[in-house]
Amino acid sequence: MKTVYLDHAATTSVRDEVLEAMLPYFKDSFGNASSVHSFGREAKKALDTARETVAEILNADFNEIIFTSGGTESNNLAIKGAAHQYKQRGTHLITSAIEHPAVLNPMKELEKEGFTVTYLPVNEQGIVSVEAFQNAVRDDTILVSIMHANNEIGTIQPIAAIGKIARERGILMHTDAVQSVGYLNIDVDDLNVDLLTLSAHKIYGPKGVGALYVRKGVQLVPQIRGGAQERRKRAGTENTAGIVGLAKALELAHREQAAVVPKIEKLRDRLLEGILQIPHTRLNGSRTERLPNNINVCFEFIEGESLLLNLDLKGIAGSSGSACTSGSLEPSHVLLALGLPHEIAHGSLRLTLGRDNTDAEIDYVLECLPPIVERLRQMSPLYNG
Amino acid sequence: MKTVYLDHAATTSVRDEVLEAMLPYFKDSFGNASSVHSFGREAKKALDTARETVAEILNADFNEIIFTSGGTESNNLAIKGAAHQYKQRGTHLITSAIEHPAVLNPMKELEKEGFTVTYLPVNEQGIVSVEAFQNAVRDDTILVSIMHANNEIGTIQPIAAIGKIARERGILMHTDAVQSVGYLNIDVDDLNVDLLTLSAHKIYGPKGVGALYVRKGVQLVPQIRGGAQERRKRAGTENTAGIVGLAKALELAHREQAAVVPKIEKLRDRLLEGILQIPHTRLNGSRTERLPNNINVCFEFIEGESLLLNLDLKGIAGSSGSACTSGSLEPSHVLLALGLPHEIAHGSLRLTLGRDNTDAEIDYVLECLPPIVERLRQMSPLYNG
Amino acid sequence: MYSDKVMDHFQNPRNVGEIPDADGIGVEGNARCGDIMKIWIKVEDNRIVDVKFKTFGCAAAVATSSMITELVIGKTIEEAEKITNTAVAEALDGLPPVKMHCSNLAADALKKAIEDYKAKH
Amino acid sequence: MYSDKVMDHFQNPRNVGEIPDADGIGVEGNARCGDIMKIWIKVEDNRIVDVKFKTFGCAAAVATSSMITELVIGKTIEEAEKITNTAVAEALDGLPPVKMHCSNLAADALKKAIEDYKAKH
Ligand SMILES: Cc1ncc(COP(=O)(O)O)c(C=O)c1O
Ligand SMILES: Cc1ncc(COP(=O)(O)O)c(C=O)c1O
Repeated sequence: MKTVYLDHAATTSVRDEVLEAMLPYFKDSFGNASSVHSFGREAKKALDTARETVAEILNADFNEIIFTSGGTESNNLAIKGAAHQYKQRGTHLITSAIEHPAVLNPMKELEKEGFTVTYLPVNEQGIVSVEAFQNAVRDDTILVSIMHANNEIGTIQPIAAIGKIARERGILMHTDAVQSVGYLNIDVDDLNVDLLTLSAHKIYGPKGVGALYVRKGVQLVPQIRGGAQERRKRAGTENTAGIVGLAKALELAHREQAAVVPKIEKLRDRLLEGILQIPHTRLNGSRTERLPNNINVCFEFIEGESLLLNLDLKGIAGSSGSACTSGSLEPSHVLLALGLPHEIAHGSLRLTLGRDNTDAEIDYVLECLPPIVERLRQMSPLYNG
Repeated sequence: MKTVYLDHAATTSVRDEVLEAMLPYFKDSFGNASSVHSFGREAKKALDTARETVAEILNADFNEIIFTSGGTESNNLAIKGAAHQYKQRGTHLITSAIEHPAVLNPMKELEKEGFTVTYLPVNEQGIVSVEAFQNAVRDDTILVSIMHANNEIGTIQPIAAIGKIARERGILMHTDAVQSVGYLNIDVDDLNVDLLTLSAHKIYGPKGVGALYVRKGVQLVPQIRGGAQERRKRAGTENTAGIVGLAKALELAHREQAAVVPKIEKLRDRLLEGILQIPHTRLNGSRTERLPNNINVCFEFIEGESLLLNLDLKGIAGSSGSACTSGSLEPSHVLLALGLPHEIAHGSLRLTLGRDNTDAEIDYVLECLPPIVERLRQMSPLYNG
Repeated sequence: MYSDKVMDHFQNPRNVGEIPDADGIGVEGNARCGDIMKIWIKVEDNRIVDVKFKTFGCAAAVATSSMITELVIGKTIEEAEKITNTAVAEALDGLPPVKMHCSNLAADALKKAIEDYKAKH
Repeated sequence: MYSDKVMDHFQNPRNVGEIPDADGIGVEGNARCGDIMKIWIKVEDNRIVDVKFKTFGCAAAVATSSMITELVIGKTIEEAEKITNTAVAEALDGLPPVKMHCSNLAADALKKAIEDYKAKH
């Protein structure tokens, strides 16, 4: 069956060039980077090169890059690590209502420990207000974590402006840039951030590997303890192949960004236009302050999982903020934060494009989607069309 | 140059069969296991199969296996997760003086938080005494963590006996089995353990992936928070390829154990005998209660890193408990726990064999090693030979 | 994730629609939670001779809705009242644990339709 | 990890040995810490004409020992006294940060040998 993968925000396939870069580190150069002998030194060199590559792209220093097991761990390390490190200075944290669970759940854990967390709301466009942030800042605020771009609705947050204020107020600034890499500028100086999270598998790298940028001078309480790896900030034998893959994926994403993004954006725009022809359909999140590969719409009167499975039967892979797809009983907290009623939030569809999608695929989706929506609506007790 | 890899306790190369099993999950079946569509379901199925394999080999249930980013994370999750979960019941923990840093450092962190930790000593053979454990147990003891086999000296600990007492006293029992897998029986019921740590890269699997067995009914406070993966015990997009690799590596190690281990042990014995011909050389740790692939000796009057580098120049890869190789100023805590004086501990050499080592390689090492030791001794101000 | 039977009923739901002159109508669930089922029954001589449904919900909700219409047709009111959620789930060769709550919908909606029928007759 | 120069001096250490009729002997470090250097100097007309060492320690310790013997030979006592640890490390094209403490050994041992020489003469 024809398959059309439109779930690049969930994960991507590993690119040939990335896998090729990784392969030597499984069998030939398999040493433990902590070992003194040649096998170990070879692994260490690969780590050093990868770290240099990542640092350069982020406009950071070699020593400011920590490799982790993914975006989730990077967020946990940044947030819990900084909160625990600087709790003498204050116990107030700021984040937004639309963060990924990998930010929200560490925040909730810290609340249980006695920290106070302000969850900034977003406007109906899905954007955090710089002013709201400024008003939320207290004397005991030690850390703010706002994502660079949202994973569900693709909205881009004013990180540089928030970071500037944070710096002036002596507050550490973290951003989860998992979704923006390859699409937006991730220069840590331009963004005014002290901590920045990356994940390889969203940019055609392998799953299970990520990075955390930690600005020089910022201390973090390690979350995983053991050996002296990663400058004692993250213990465990380094995943050499994965780290090499992360660096390669980042390098390619960065190098090709200018060429690939306009192509993706054009396809996305055409797909979005077509979808919005379907009646009772609305775009979630800002039309302009938005990742160029993201579509997130609500089809009234229908439920997301049913829609996804029907699309899946046509070979089309998307995602939904429906409760039924999240393992919880609530629909997406991001859609609710936009002010959408529950029943509409259940009917959301996210389609996220990637570098290999084609015009023909977009045609195919635009051919399949409207009849599916219509059929589900005909089955829906809410629809009187 | 001829190379002889004798550092299998540090890490192993990924076996062909393992890499082959992993490859489909980088590019073709690359989906996110949480996704509803076919790409996601394919990944989920791979995870399920891997989990089933691991569970079966440990004599555990499917739902008792949690995948992590490695042995270090598994240990952190087991120890900090259980301590935090059950701290109302008591705050006393028991471990041994010869644990891996991935156990000792979480323990030290817990001490700072107010837990009390008893570090059981070992006898001069490097074995924890069951009686000493029994005497250390208090009414407020909630968790004991003793490694199955030591990573430096290969000594095998009486886990089943300790676990039996722990169970009678209502104390949770964790064992770090990273080094024993493929060599010893790791049936969790035979071992009487509630928590057991595995790491893939020590058994010809990939780095950056591990597992934790968690007995049914045992709760753990998650250490990495975010999505609902791994039954909410460990968040983060699952490293499908890595997990498939772990399962394959474990399956092969388990299946071939009976055939491969005697072969390795025979080579090890011959190498050990040859090494002990060198004067002023002693074996560290029990000769009998020992992993069949481990040699750990001290050459008096010489320092370990110099020895390692000289061996490395001959293509021979080993490791040492010398301070200079650990990034700390102290020699191995394991060798010191045996009662060795510092100066002797600095002169240790660990050689750990693997499935591909040959008789010819052993000959080569036995040819190279004695003159190196002699040369270093001639340079040593401590030696009056 | 879903059994073949669930997928079959999801893809080809039986008895979708409305019965304009229904003898009983039941609604269960609410849109807030993402699942609503509405069921129409036609009763003759104490026997359910026709049944239709409309469902807003996930594949499990659609499949249980469809399955219960198959189970109920031709049954007496007393027999129909005895259909449990578990029976519906079993008839579908089981549901994923997280979806078990969706199977509550169908039997409960049917009960309400029967109550409605009884109240009117 | 180590520079080529360190590895060269480690593999082919210069001036290993003892001087039986040395004019000064210095020892620095201790076995507990894993590094000991012992150095013998022969002095003629206030000039170091021969030097030998023995070292128990890591590659950095061996290389700094070897290097300092090269640096010191032919120097006057006053010149030799001025050799710093940093100078030894620099002559080796640097040492890894964790190994910098090993380079302290050589210059300190040399100083002790010179003191010993001075005390005796
Ligand atoms: C915004 C964002 N943050 C964090 C993560 C977590 O990253 P990982 O899956 O590598 O743990 C994701 C994706 O899952 C994400 O989209
Ligand atoms: C006994 C033991 N425990 C834990 C670990 C840590 O495992 P990993 O390197 O997968 O984090 C190792 C090896 O490094 C080990 O030998």
